[in-house]
Amino acid sequence: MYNDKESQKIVDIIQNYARKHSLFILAYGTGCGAIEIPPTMTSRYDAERFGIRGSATPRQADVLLITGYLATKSLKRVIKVYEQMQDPKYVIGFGSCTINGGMYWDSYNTINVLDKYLPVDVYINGCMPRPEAVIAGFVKLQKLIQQGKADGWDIYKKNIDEYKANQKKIITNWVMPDFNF
Amino acid sequence: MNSLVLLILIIAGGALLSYFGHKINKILGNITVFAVALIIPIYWFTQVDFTETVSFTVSGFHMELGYNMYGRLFSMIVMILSPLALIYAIGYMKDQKKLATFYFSFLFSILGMTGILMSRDFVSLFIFWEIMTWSSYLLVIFLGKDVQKTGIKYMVFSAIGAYAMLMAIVIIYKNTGSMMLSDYFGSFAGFTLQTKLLTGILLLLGFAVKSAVMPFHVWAPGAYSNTPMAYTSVFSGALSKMGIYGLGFVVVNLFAQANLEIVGYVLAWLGAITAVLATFSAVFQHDAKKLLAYSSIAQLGYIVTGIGIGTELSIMAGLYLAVLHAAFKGVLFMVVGAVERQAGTTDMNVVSGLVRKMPFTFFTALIAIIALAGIPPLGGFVGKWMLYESLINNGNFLMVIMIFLSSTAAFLYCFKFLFGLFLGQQELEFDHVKEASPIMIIPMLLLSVFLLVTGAYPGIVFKYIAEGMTNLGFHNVNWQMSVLTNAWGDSVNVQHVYLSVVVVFVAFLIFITWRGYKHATKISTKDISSSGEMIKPEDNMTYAMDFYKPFERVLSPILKYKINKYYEDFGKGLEALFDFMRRIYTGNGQTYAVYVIVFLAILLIFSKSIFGY
Amino acid sequence: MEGIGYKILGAVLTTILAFVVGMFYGGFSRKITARIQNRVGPPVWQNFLDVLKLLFKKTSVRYGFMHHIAPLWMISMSITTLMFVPVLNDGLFFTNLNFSGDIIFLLYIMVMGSLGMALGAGSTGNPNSAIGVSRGLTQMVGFEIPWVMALVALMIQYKTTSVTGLMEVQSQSGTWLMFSSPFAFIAALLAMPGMFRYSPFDIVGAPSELASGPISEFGGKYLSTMMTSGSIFAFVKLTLYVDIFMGGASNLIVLVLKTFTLYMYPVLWGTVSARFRTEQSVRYFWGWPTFFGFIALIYAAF
Amino acid sequence: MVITDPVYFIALPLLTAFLLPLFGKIYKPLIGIIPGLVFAFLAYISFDLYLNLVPGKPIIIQMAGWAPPWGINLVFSEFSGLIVTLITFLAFLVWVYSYNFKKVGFDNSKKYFTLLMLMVAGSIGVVLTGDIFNMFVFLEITAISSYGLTAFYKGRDSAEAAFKYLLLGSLSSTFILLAILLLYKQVGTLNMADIAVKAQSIDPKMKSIIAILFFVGLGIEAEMFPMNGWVPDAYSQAPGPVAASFAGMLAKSGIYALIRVFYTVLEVDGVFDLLLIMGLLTIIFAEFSAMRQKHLRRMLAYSSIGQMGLIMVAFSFNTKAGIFAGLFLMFNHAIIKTLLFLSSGFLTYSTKQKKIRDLDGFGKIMPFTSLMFGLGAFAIVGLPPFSGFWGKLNMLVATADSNLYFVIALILLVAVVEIVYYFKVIGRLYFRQQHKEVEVHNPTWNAILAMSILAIVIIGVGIYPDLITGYLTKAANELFDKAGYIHSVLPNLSLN
Repeated sequence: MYNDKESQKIVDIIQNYARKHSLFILAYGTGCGAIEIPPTMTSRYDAERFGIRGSATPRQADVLLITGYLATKSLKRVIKVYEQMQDPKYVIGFGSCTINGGMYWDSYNTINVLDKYLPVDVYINGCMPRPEAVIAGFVKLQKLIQQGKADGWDIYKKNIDEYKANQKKIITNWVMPDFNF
Repeated sequence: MNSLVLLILIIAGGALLSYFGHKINKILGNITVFAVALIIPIYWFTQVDFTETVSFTVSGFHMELGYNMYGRLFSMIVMILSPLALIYAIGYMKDQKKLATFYFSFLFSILGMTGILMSRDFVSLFIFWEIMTWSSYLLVIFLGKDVQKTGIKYMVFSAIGAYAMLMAIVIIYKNTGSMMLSDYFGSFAGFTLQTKLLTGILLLLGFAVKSAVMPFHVWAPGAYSNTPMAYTSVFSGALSKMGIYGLGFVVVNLFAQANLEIVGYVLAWLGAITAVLATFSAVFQHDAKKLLAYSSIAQLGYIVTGIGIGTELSIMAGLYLAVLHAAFKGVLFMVVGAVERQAGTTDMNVVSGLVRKMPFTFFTALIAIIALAGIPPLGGFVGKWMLYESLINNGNFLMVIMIFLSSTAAFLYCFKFLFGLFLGQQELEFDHVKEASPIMIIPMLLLSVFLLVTGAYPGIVFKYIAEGMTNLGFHNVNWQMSVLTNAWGDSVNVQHVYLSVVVVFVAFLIFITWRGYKHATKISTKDISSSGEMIKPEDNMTYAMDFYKPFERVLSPILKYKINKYYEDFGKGLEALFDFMRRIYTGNGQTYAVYVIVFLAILLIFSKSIFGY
Repeated sequence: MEGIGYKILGAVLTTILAFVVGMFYGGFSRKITARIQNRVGPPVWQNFLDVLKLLFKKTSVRYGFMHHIAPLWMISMSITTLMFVPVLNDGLFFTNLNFSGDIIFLLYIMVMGSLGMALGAGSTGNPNSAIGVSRGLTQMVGFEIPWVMALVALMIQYKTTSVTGLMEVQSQSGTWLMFSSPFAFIAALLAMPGMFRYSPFDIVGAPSELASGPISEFGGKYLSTMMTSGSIFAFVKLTLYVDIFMGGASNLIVLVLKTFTLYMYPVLWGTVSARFRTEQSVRYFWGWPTFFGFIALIYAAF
Repeated sequence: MVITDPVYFIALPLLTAFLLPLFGKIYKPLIGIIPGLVFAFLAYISFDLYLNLVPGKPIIIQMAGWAPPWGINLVFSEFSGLIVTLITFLAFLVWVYSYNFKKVGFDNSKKYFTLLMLMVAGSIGVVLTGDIFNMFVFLEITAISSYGLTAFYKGRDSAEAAFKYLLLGSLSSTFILLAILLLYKQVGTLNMADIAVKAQSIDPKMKSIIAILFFVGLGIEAEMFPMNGWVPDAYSQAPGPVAASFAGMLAKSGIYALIRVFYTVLEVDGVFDLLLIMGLLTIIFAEFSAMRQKHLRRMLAYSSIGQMGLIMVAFSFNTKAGIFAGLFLMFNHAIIKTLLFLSSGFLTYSTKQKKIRDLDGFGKIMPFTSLMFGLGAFAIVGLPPFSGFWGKLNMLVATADSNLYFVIALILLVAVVEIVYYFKVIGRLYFRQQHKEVEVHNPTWNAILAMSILAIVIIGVGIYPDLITGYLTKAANELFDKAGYIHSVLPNLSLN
């Protein structure tokens, strides 16, 4: 029964349903977008009704929320946090800065395209995106999970050499622990 | 030849052989010690006849040696723990010097303890008591740390205790004309109240000092932590039980039968207070040795409470705890010794993360700590349960609360001990640490196995306790192999507990996680969620300093008062007094001549009141 | 042989019941908190989803054997504790393996699970975990005192040390102990929030300071096992309170009603209060709760 | 051996003492050898005599053929014989020890052995004599030779110590002489037994004055508080073996004289109460002062005073058990203190006044000497299985017999103090790192021999005290039996 394709499908459906409705987010809040997280979570917009809930440490989290621009210095931290998260894990790029650098597009110390360094599943546009937009982004992510398309973690694993090369290009003093899972 | 005399001769001969063996050659000495460590228990368990007695008269005092069942119970502690500690010592003391002295004193203290437990008269009791005291003193100052302070403190308190006992002994001799313990017990009821209290309390004082009851405990932390750990396991495990042994028969055979239970009650209260205060002190120690030393005091407090209450269940609890305490404190001091030897320090602020390096040591420590904390399903719980139930049955509700406070606070230091030494960050400076040698591990493992077994079958200990308690006047003690029952008929079947814990645990272990364990990667403790902070291998991330600061803040009103300080002030005052008295010897010849003349004059003036004319 | 079969079946059923009820209580508490904060809140079965999701997560790192077995330790201790608490007054399935549910024994075995978690947390080496554990143990010293005082008062008053004995006392007299021994009940009730670790006593987890404290390095299956264990344990504690003070329950519906009522008390208190510091928490427990404990003891003794 | 005459005990050493310089003229090493032979001979005959003593029949020698009460007589009884045996034994050991004790200024052994011989002769004389004036004479001989021995090193400190001793010693002689004069005036005889018989007739007022004079005079010799100011200086300034013989012989003869006078010669009410009080004061002041000493030898000296106080207390009970305990304590004190002083002689060899602080780590560089010192310390504080324990136990039992519980408590409290200062030294010897380079003077073979013998005695008696308790009991009986003494000295006297 275990190797049966049909039953595997059922397990997948259950799996994806559970994953979809229980998203523990870890907000990487260095950018200005972090200010939009509290209203999203609290009474006005109440993201918890979708099963979205903050988590304190990367080990417990499902979603890494990059809220805004990433300086080259903080990229290193983000990568470490991402790698500490357990599979499956998703990344949401938050705001224009993560898409193309936004207003910092020509800054010497920020990265422009987050997707080169981490596999982003969902981008939320705006500068800054309002909570409605954020929730829309989450719902989009839930849809992707339901369809089994939110497989950034798998892509990252498969293309690890490419990602690492990109990361090392930016981070000159590379003292990271080895990628261990 | 009489087997008891032969036992004493074997131990004394073993001491001398080890001494000379180590004087000649280290290897020869170690072989001798190992052989002695095997021969003594084997001889004791197979050859010693417990019904035999031997008596002789020395200097006009009739002396008699012979076991009773109560002494045999304590002898078992000595005879099991001490050889294991001796074997452990072979590994532990490998790099030390003066081994000849060490093993000589070690075996002589075993001799002292063995002798105490087979003495049937006060003179031999006192002789062996003193032998035990001075041999342990030599070991307390063996490492040369804090010789003046710790060593003298230990010796002074021991001497006060021993001399209190001696005073009691001579007063007893005066009143009964015999040095036999049985004569004293027999004629106790006929004494005046004053003599009863005087002799009994002086004897209690002597025993209480060794069992570190509250106002007399100040020697213990230093002495326990300064002694080489191989001996401390005996020191705390077996030697302190000699005090308990004495307290047992004094409280039960004398005071309880003379309708003076109040003395036992006061003693029980002292034990409870000791337990609480010592636990609070243990929580704030950062040296693992000191922590264990205070913990020993606290544990002895429970035992004293159990003995002091004096009901069947409570005495059983006290004696059971005494046996268990010997086992788990034996293991724990050995563990600390292993850590000290392998890692070089036992300061919990410094050392950490040894679980990855010393898994066996950690395992034994874990077992011992669970037993110490009294958490089911291990044997420690049985003793705790009996103690609580006996206190509750007696209606000593405040004492229950005290004991409970103490044993809840004990979780704090239990965790700190495990966390400080073994868990936590693995730092680079302890990368070189290796597991201790098998000769140190095996004694620890053996004692741990004992602790595991008593969790399900405490009856193997109860059997001997019940036999021992016949000498305290409790015949037909009610015990079962694994069912505990209190005076109200409520019972716990520890075997069921054990089984259900094991079954559930193993079920989950096998069916859920063993695949996960294999698939998971073991990672370094530097790879923790640190809010993105990059931790380099050489960064020290150990969190141990002021581990229980909030608790310290809670207790700050109490912690101000340190009994040690009062003693030290008293000692300083005495020294000042001595200095003042010394000045009477001015060193001036004329003054001395004046003294003589003045003395003569005084005598002449007061001759009428002195001589009558 | 038949008896043992029934017992094992009963044990499994009880465990499932405890899990389900505990999980739903967790969901209700989240929902209620949300409603109080004028939110919609998650569905009441949200906790099941969380546990399920965590179970499906990969768990690819461990810090050592201790870290690995800590969740197992916790859950096996929770289940063992459950085995020794009488769930219903009588009946075939839900009396469990208890030999009478000795109170001292329960007090001690309830600690064992926390010890497992503490060891696992310690072995991860995360300083936050260690701080959390040290806070948790300190707080335990606080709330155990009034709680034990209340229990000792009952034990001395009714001359029994078993939970079933106390339940019998209640069924015979017809009054619950919370009415016949009010001071003990007050002391126990005041000590109760410490056990459930809702605000203001949530100093162990303290997400914003300690990054969820002891469990900060546990993810995936580990965390799911811990959550399961936590919900079973919550049920155990509630049942114990109901058994001792509220006369137990003769059927499951009554049991659920009573436990839920009791459970609302720490939850509701938690929604409206801010977090204590550790020493404040201990001082609180050693204040009024202990005072009532004393009164209970005196009331029981005389 | 045919010689059974106790007169040799006095005559032989006296003679040798004066002939010693002549022997030196003949052949130098004879100075060292002759005293040894003499001491060995004395020890031998004392053992021989003592072991063959018939109970109740002391050997009584009448000097120059005059029968007592007119002539001078020597009494070798169970009591005096025991002390004499002890003294000769110790004297022999001291000789063995000091045979080639090469400390600076010690090679001039002519004076040393002469004075030592004189001191031994005097001490024995004090113990043996049955004549009170003769006792005074011997006390003087002892005292004068001791002054010389104290000042042996010729330094400023030694001279000062000797002078203090001389000052108090002359006071002592004055008082004793005065007492004897008054006594003679009252009873017209100097024989102790005779005085004892006639003492009832003395005017009580006069009797108490005589008793006081004796008490003070002999108290100085017996190191009683507050008249023991000379002791610490003398013990610490004299050479090691001399200090040992002070403790072993001089103090013993002093206490012997004291108890002989008050037990046998003069029966005065209240003197034993006074002795008890003064003994307790002696213990307390001495032990407390010892606690604060920085010099090893001074510490030992104070400890010695304390032991003497203990002996006084034991004798003050005026019971047989008390006398027995006192004798046991005397025996212990003689043996153990001798061992301590002998071993401290080597511990403090290189400097004149070795501080205790400087002894750190000596256990390693001087193992044998330290071991002996440690053994002595263990024994003197009364730890089993050494001989000191049995003395203390018997002492306490005797105290309890006299219902003096507070005295027990006091003695034991002081014993705690004693333990503290002795164990401080042991701790330093063995368990401290050496912090100062010192010249090591390991003991010579003869010193090792002397100390080993003492150690064996200590351990032997400690393990099996019945080796000596029989003799002590007999001696106690003899001292307690006043009438028996009188009867054996004056067989023709009819007591009414």
